[in-house]
Amino acid sequence: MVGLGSSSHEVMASLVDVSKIYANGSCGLDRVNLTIYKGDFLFVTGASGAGKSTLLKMLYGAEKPTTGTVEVQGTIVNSLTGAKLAHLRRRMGVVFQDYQLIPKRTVEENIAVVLKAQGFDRAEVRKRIAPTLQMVGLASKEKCFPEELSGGEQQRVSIARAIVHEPPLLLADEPTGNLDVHNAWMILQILKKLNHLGVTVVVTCHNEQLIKTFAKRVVRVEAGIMRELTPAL
Amino acid sequence: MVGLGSSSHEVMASLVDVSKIYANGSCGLDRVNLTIYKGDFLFVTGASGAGKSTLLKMLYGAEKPTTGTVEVQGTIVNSLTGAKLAHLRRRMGVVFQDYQLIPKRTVEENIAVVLKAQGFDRAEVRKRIAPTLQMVGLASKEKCFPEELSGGEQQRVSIARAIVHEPPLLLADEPTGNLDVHNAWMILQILKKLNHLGVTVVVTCHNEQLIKTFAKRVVRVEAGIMRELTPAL
Amino acid sequence: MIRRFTTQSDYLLREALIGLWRGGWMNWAAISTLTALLFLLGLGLQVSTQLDGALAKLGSQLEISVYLQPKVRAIALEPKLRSLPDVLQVQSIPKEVAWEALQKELGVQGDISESLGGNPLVDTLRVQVARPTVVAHLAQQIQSLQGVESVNYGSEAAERLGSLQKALGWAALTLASILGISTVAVITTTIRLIVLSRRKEIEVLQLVGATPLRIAIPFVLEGFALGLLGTGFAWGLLLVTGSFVEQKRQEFLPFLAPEPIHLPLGLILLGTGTGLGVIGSLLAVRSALREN
Amino acid sequence: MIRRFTTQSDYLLREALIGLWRGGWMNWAAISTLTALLFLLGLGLQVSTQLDGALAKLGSQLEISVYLQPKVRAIALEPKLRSLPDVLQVQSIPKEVAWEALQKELGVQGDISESLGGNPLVDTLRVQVARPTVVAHLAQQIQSLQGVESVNYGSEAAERLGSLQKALGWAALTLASILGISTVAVITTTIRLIVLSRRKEIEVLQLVGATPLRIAIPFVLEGFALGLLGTGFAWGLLLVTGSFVEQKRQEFLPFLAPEPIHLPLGLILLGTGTGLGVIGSLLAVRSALREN
Ligand SMILES: Nc1ncnc2c1ncn2[C@@H]1O[C@H](COP(=O)(O)OP(=O)(O)OP(=O)(O)O)[C@@H](O)[C@H]1O
Ligand SMILES: Nc1ncnc2c1ncn2[C@@H]1O[C@H](COP(=O)(O)OP(=O)(O)OP(=O)(O)O)[C@@H](O)[C@H]1O
Ligand SMILES: [Mg+2]
Ligand SMILES: [Mg+2]
Repeated sequence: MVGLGSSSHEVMASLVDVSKIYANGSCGLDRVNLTIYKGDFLFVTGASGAGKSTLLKMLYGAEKPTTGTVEVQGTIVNSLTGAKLAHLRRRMGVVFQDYQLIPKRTVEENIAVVLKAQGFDRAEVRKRIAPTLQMVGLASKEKCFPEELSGGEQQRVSIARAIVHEPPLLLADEPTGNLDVHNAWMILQILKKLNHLGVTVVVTCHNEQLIKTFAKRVVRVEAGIMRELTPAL
Repeated sequence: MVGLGSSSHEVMASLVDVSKIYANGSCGLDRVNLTIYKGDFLFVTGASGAGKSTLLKMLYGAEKPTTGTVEVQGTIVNSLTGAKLAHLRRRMGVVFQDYQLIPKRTVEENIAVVLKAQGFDRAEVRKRIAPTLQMVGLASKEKCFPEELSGGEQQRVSIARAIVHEPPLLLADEPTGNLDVHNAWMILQILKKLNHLGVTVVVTCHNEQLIKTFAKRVVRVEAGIMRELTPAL
Repeated sequence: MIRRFTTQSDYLLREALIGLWRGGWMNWAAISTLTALLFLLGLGLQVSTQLDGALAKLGSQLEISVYLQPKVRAIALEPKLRSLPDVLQVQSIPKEVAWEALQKELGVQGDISESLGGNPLVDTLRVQVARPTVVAHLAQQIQSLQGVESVNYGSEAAERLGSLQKALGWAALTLASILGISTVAVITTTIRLIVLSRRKEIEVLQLVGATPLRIAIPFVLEGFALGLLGTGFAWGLLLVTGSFVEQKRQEFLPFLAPEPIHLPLGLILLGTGTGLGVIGSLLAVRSALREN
Repeated sequence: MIRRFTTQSDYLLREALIGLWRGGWMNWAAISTLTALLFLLGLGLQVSTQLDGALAKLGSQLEISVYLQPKVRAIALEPKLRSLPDVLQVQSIPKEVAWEALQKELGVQGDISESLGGNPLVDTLRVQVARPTVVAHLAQQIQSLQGVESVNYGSEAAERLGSLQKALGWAALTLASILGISTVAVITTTIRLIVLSRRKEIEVLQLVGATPLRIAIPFVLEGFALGLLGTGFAWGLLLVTGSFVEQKRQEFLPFLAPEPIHLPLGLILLGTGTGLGVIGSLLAVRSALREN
């Protein structure tokens, strides 16, 4: 890994000529080319429905590209399924736009599933959860069920789950959509710190203020077509 | 109704000494007093988990106050259930923070349920849906299912459903959380126009920019305690 | 008002249909379990009436032989026996006839009664009884009549058939109640699960101001339709099985007259099926309405 | 590696238990339907063996009377008859014995055979048959033997019992297959619905990098546990019903020896229950994994 917090020219992920047409004919992405380098802190902006989430879904393999090639951490994601896809996903953390929390499990358990899936033992799991919850300001909510949390609190649980296993690649889809300015700032500080520690971070975000403050690299998606706003360094 | 777009001194809704302690001991609201006048355009701000959604839930009767009285459009909401609560809800529109769309119904059907529940006939229903979807910029998505929409598009469906029956009271919980600046601006323009037509609007919002631009009256909730920022006129 | 009513009924019916249509495999699950259980129920009822009929028939071929005292003539007792309850038919056999038959059987030429000091036999009567369960009792009654020397009713066979019938009655009752209970359990569960899978819909409808009644009606209609379909399939299966069994019967038990599958059975199944569908839906939707 | 394995088994077991615990009424629905159906299955099997036994017993009391030609002696044919298949016992009745009995019955004093020109009767044999189904065939076989004048085997009764047994065999087979099919349908449906209610969990687990196998195992364990519990309850119910039926039997059918509920039946139910639980879970979880 090259110097903390700075992009190297090692490739973390790349999309080559990727298009995505959904089954109902909607266009998600239109011939997108993007290279994400190790250590990048990349912001993706664009109007609602432009294709930002689709871009991230390509990277974590939730949708398959209609054409083109998606490569992440040296693996072609296109046709990955089952155990292989699972193993790739363990090497990334994802904050989902709709949180994706398990309804009947407590906050603690929701975060633990990631660690358990990766084979951490119980002591290690316990050791990691408390500080992570602390970090996102939810120390007192560990025994709550998702439906007992406010929108922003649920969002922060999703963030905690994405970073608890210290993945080398972090994908965050609107991680601050339901957060007040103070909390949003705090979360982005955390992401920035992770980036400094060598984690590659991709964030979709609407908030111009936050982008201005934190972005090192920004791309904009417009109706599926991608444009680089800040050139990669 | 007194002059378009200006608050009268007729009361639309009021909370008197309302506290809400949830079953697990969390404090949602702490002795809140608030009077909402007809024609108000009220913004509610506050940190994540402060109690904004709880305040709105009191107004549409999704949660009962632990102590105090909630009155909306001349009806005490506290102990309202069944058909009576349903009739009250028909006289308001609510944008839910988590959208609350019906998964297996198309956008069109999701919006139609409100009208059908109120006994509009089929021609009337059809006549109203298209212009409302047009208004929120989703004219082409009427046959889509919610899971085929982006986060922001779902949010706009929820907004369309809240305004389609032209309710005299509109409650919107973070209606722009997943929207880009342009769309957020557009939505708030719509709310403002409705307010001008005499609709009382209560919006929770984090975005300082938007609040500065649109607010006529702002209250802030902090850990359940409410404070008036802009005095009611 | 009337306009409003027709608009609403239109919506409610449509919603029920859409619900059925979109329910997909969940509906098939409900219909198929309902079918299976109603079929079993119907089968149980049918088999029990069938067995009842068959046993009654076997029983009706049973008879009591009544041996009279030496000087008493059969003709004298015949009317009395005929008047007893559950007696189907009475046949007198004068001792002369019996003696002739015996002699023929033994291959005796000429009349040997003289060498025996007269006809050694007595008059007998054959009494046909309606139901096997009463044979023993009736025999006892006849035994106590004046002029009767002894009775013989193949006691073992008659009793066995009678108690077999009773036992089968018990078994049928037990089976029917178990099946009934499982049907209720399965159908409530299934409909509850259908409601569960549409809980979000119920929640949203409540939030946008639909009254509980309005939310419940399409589900109840759906439950009714599921019950109807389940009953229909079960009835069809029963008819098919019936004709198959009838075929087997002709092969194995040709002496039993068939007991046709009759309409009352269909009505029982229809009532059970649709009743369960409607009640199941009501309970399920009510609990879902409460939860939100 | 071993450490990893024990950690994972620990998690998987715990998750299965938590799943069971949190599943609540859904589990009870699954267990109760499984119980009901396994109970019916067990009952069906038990009743069919019971009836088989009972009929065999009734049948074994059947016998063929063999009347020999005037000059042929019973003793001569006895070994031949004994050697035939399905023959349980053979009893010779010399004509002298029969004649004496007849004379006694008719109340004749002294020997009248002289006046008849000798004993008019023939030697007879009574052949006890093992199974009612073979009586007719055996009788035919005996009829064709040399020295046999005629046979008599109460043909109707024997045939009826035999065909009743065959028919009951058919009915049992049909019922068992219907019950089997409904059990499979209900259990797959129920487990599929359990999985459905936890679809979000499966989806999330997939999204955070759990392998399909790891996701499936707790569900399969749960299915196994449900099957186990269902079987246990069904077995208990069967024992209770068994003792109840036994009581009724002593009341109504005291001549039938009881056929005790035996372990193989339990093993059949156990296999069916747990097998269905596991297979149902596997299929359900696999389809859920596919969908996401
Ligand atoms: N599963 C799907 N099936 C069909 N169309 C889809 C699906 N998911 C997304 N789309 C469509 O693809 C386009 C891009 O969606 P995407 O979710 O990527 O937007 P987005 O940029 O994330 O928007 P937002 O900011 O509102 O979340 C939208 O027009 C959307 O309607
Ligand atoms: N159903 C519930 N049961 C228990 N506690 C709850 C429940 N709903 C909310 N709370 C708690 O009450 C407090 C206020 O929640 P509320 O949803 O009103 O916050 P909010 O201001 O809307 O926050 P956000 O901006 O994140 O949506 C929070 O601490 C939350 O954890
Ligand atoms: Mg998105
Ligand atoms: Mg909120």
